[in-house]
Amino acid sequence: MEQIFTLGFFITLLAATIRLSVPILLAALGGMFSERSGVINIGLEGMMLIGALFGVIGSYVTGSPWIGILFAIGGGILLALIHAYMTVSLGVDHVVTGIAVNILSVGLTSFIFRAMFGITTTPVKVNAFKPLAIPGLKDLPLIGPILFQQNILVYLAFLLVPLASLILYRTSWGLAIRTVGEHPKAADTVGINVVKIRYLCVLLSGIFAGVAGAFLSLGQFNMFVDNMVSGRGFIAVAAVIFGKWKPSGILAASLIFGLADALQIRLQAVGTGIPYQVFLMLPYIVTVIAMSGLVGKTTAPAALGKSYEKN
Amino acid sequence: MKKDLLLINLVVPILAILAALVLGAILLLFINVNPLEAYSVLLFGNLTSLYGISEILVKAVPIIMTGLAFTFAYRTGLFNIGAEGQMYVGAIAAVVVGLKLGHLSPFLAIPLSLLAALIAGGIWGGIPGLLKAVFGSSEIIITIMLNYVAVYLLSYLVDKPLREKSGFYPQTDMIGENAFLPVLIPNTRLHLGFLIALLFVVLVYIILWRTKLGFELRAVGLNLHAAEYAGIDVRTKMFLALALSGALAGVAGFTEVGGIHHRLLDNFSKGVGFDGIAVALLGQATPFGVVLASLLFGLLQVGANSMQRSVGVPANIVYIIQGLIILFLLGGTILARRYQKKKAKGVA
Amino acid sequence: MQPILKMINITKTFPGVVANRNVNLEVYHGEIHALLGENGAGKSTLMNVLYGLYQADSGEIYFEGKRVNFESAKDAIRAGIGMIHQHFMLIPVHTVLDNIIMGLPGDRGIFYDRALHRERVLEIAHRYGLEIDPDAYVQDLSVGAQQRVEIVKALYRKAKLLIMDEPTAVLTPQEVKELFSTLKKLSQEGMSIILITHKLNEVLEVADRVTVLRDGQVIKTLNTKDADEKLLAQLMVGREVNFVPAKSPCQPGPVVLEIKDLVVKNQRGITALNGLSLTVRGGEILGIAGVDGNGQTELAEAIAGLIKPVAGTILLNGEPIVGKKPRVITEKGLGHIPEDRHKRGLVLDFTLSENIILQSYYCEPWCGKFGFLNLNSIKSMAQELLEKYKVKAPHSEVAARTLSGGNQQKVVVAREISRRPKLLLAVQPTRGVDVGAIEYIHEQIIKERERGAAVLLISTELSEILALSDRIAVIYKGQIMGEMTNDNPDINEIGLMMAGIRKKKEAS
Amino acid sequence: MKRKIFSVLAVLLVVSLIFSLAGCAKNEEPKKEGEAKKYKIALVLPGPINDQGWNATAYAGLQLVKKDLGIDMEYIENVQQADFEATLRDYGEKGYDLVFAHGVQFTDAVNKVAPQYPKTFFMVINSDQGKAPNIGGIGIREWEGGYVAGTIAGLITKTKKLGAIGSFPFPVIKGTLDAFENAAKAVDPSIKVMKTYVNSWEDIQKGKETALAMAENGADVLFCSANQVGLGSIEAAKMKGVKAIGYIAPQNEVAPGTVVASVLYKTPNLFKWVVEQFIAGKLEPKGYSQGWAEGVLEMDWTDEVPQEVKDKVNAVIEDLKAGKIAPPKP
Repeated sequence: MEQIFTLGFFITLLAATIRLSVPILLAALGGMFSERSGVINIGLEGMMLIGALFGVIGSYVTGSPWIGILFAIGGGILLALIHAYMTVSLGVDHVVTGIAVNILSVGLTSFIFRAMFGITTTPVKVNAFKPLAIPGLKDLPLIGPILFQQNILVYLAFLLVPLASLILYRTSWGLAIRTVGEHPKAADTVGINVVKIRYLCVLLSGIFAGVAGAFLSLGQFNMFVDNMVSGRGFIAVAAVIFGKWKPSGILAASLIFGLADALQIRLQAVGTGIPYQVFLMLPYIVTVIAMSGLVGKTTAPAALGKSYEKN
Repeated sequence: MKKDLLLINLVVPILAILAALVLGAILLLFINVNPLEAYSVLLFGNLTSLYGISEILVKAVPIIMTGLAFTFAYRTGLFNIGAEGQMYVGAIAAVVVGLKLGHLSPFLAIPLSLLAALIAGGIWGGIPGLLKAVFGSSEIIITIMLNYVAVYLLSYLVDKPLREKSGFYPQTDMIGENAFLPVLIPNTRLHLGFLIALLFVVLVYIILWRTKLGFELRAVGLNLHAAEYAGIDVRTKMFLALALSGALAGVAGFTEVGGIHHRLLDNFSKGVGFDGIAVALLGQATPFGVVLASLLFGLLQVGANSMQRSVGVPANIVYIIQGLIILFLLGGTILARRYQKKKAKGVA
Repeated sequence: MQPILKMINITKTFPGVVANRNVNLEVYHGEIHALLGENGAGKSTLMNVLYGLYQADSGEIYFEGKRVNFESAKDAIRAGIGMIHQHFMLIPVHTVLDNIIMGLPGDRGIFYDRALHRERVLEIAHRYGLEIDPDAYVQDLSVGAQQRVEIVKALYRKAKLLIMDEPTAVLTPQEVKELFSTLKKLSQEGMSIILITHKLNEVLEVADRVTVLRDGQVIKTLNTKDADEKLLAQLMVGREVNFVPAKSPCQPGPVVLEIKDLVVKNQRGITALNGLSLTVRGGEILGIAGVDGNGQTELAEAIAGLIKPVAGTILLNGEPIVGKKPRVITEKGLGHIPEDRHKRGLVLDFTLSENIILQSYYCEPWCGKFGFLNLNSIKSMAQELLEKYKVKAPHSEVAARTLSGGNQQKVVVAREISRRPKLLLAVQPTRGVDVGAIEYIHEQIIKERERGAAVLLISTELSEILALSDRIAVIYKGQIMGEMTNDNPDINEIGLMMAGIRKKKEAS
Repeated sequence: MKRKIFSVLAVLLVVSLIFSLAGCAKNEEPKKEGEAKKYKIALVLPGPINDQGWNATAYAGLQLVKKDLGIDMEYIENVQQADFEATLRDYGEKGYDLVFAHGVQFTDAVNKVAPQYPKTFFMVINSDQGKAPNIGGIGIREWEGGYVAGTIAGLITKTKKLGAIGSFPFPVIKGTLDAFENAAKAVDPSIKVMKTYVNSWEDIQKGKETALAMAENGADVLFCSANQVGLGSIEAAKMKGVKAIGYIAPQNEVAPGTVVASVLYKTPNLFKWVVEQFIAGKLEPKGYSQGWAEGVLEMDWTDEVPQEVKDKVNAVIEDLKAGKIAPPKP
């Protein structure tokens, strides 16, 4: 056992944690904006999936992963528009809409992929993001390999945390978003356009989720396979709640979920007595516990899940 | 007024289904498939043989149960998104009973495993119910989270403690034959579970509309304040609603292992829990509506397989159509209501 | 002098209700203008029209001499109008500063310069003597402090006209005093203020002019120096009593309801009933008159067991019922026509049958053994009741939602009366109901009295109180101001008591 | 309410009827001229045909049969466990001549269905059991593939540590990984093999992370038997600069320089072989098993592998062909 827990083990564990937490973090940051404005977004999973596919398509068509990202964003926006129209404009239940978005996305991605690329025994490969070592920093002992030899989307994801914080807490937009999510009527009385803010936030969640999906298909790989998101969108929803709807909290939650996953893989590789399913369950159980008492409903935006209709 | 109800209850669902099919047809044209041909198989292909029809019914059985589960909670104003997980724990309990007591008389083995599934599903639904009643936690999030916990619990059980004796596959041994649900029509798979599901349809209808408890649950769902005024203990009722809802979903697990798989497998009958939400909404959250909508979903899913076999259409098109039906139905209902309101205002 | 605001011939209707009819209002620079009227007189609607939250059906608005047409609050704010709603539009989890600057554009692009805002906010607060802490969270503030935040919020948006909707409703006397001195200071600085209120003393204390609204129409605009409480009460309440149903002389029986020193706090934790005491005997109707928001809701809910009193006793037929569950109290003989039939009284999507058994669904014969409902007997009983109480409905199995307000209320009345209660608690029994139904419901209430039930009638409609009651008590700030028999009573005296002024008179 | 929903269904049925009529009308084009007996053959797949692994190779088999034998095979993909029986029965009902069930997980269902449809021959891929009169099994001795991969890995490893990833601990997959280990140890007993199951066929990120963990633990040659998950492990190998051995599909091109050789499954040949046997009336209700000897397994080398290694591996393959090497113990 002692040979497992070497310094090297911890370093590589940490690196894996970071990689595994990035898609969760990206999607969860998007989900945070949506929920902060009062719209529950369970459709993150579907938006990630379509982002993963569109990213590959974009890179395939143009040869540039950056344009792939733009495609992924477009795909995320597409589904987000559906979600926003249903929830904000029509006032349909947010959760049910999100589920429908997910179902739709599973079918649509698989359908489009096959219609475009046919059936192959080897993957359709596209240009993807290369790891970008940051000169100087990458050679730092210990943390160099963990933190500074990732691909650009990883840096981007972590940069988005303070940026999201900045937007949420330091700007007029952020204050408007928080106001709309807490008390849409009050927002209305100070002249904030509730519908517009909610639309923008849901679209933002689509953009973030799309990038999260593209991170999987273009950042981690250079291909799309059916269902490649594998439930990470739902974990992201959990991360939003567990992170108490705050960027820093979401960062912590994503890292915890990423760590649980990374640890699970490694413990299985070296063999421990604990069934690996226990580790897989962990993020969800943690969320349930957090939801009952630890994270009271008081920390949730007060108007979360409630449609707002002007008289 | 009658005409207005007609619009929402009849015209909107039909238009929603048609619109979804039309959009699906456009996609089919993209891959050079004749949509008329594909849809004729999808919708009609399995209605020509007894076996085809029986398969539709077989498919519908668990969806009816998860649909009932969603309906039951929905009528109390709660969203149970956890039918999938509740189905899995129900199946686990049913299989454990089937393994241990499958040698008993069917008259004992079957009711006992049904009971076990009810209890297990009830507990799995009761947890979010309890958290809702005590802490006011969102039952939506908790039920979703518990879905995953159930999936991994199942995976662990078939991987380790309940793994078959030969140890080959991550699955349990077959349950005792006396715990199998008898087949109703020879040479089909239509099993007793269908009748059991119909029984629960009637039971849910009776509970909701013919008993004191149902009266209370619906009152809580429709108007919390009035329910309080009428002396109903709102929190207890919320807990009860989710626990009973979970029990119903647990029965879906029972019918699937007792009637189809006869053992526990990883990830069996995936997605049935979510289908339940769709059929409940499509069936206007009435037990009989759930049956009809489940039959429609059964038809679509069995038809999707036929469509794939004979026309070569990828089965995933059905996911698209299902997703679109839900969206169009919900959106359409609200648009229709708005239209009515506008009209009413114009008249007044 | 040009008025800062001119509203001409404003009419605003809601489905079935005319909230404002040809209303004219002028407000001058630097004046405090009171908008006086009872609940439902149309004050808030008029102000929501001005503030851009509602659109008027017809009429014109001129602000600072220019014709304006505000499509949203944003337009009104931009023009220089601030509104402080009765329910504060503050976000509890935001800081005071965030609450003040929310909705404002950023300073450098989208970024706020919080330090600058903080400084300016403090400056304004200081200038008007409004003590606030910009870094405190609103949820930690007292109601008075929250109101100061609301005022600063409006001032910070350079409001030239400030609308205050019932600003004193939730304040302590000290806070009211502070508020008034602030308002005076503001008006001296040139601010125009519209004060929505139904409290006569406040009008006289702080306003320069007053416009009285009744039933959506302007009754009169006058200078407060030409007015006194008597006049205002008359204008506000009106004199006409619609009709007096025939009733036999009162023969009071034994005491059915006895309330002693009842103290109740409302959801916000504010004392709503403050040592209230009253008794009602069998065979008599005690009418509680008073302006809305003086504890009526809490009184009714406390009797029905829906809120738990902090102190005091309630005896129903001599049995204490404080702390008992609603069902227990109902079973002890309470019939309750609740204030808001849509919130408490009916499940709108239930059928009429189901609504009719709402209080008794679990009892024989509606519910048999094993908890099964006896649908046939319920249906026939419901049908019978609908006919008996002249509810206009196609049959008993339609949803309550499909009925008119009057018929909905008749269903509630029928249900509560048919249970032959010992105490009938009728709260606003005819609110939002057409004339025919009013008459009918009044008759039913009198029948109950004649049957020997004790009736506690709580209404903000003085005419209703006068028409039905044997005795009248006036509630003000959670206390009974005075009581009198309904024997050619002095309406002005009632009006004064409703405004919180006790007539100097030897204790009765 | 009931009536209303009923009418929804009624209308649906009418609509579908119209569709079906229209569809029929369209269908009446002249059938292709086929003078020989038209065989009705179907392929039942447990997963999607674009899984770049197990199901994709079967689909390639279908295409090969069409190309070489001119027979149109039908297929159905993504069949869920709950539908195994129904799907097989459906083909039996429609009088199919030969039905391939692509995976040993179909065994229960085939055993149940086959007796009712004596005219249909059911062929279970990877099953080693036949059952008279109409159930056959045919399998690739996958362990032979694993053994060769293990030999290569054992010969090229420098760290003496190898990584092997499987999807689920199913017997076939487990046997493959065990054979991989046996082979490596046969090269050098000091070699250590890390084996992990990822519980998925499609979660490529999990595959990648698992492979990374192995590489970080010192493994310098990786091997994976889990469909798309394998692509993840190759990606990881590329990142870590270690080697990978392609499996089933020709994966040398997936990551040139990283994938040094692929053990190819000529599964398509297997389908072709069965169909040929069937047409010739020679197909027996027994368990067939094929491997290097029958030409179902094949090597795809790259220049990364030195000739001496290739020679040694080829010798091992000859031993396997000759049956000199024992399969791993279950």
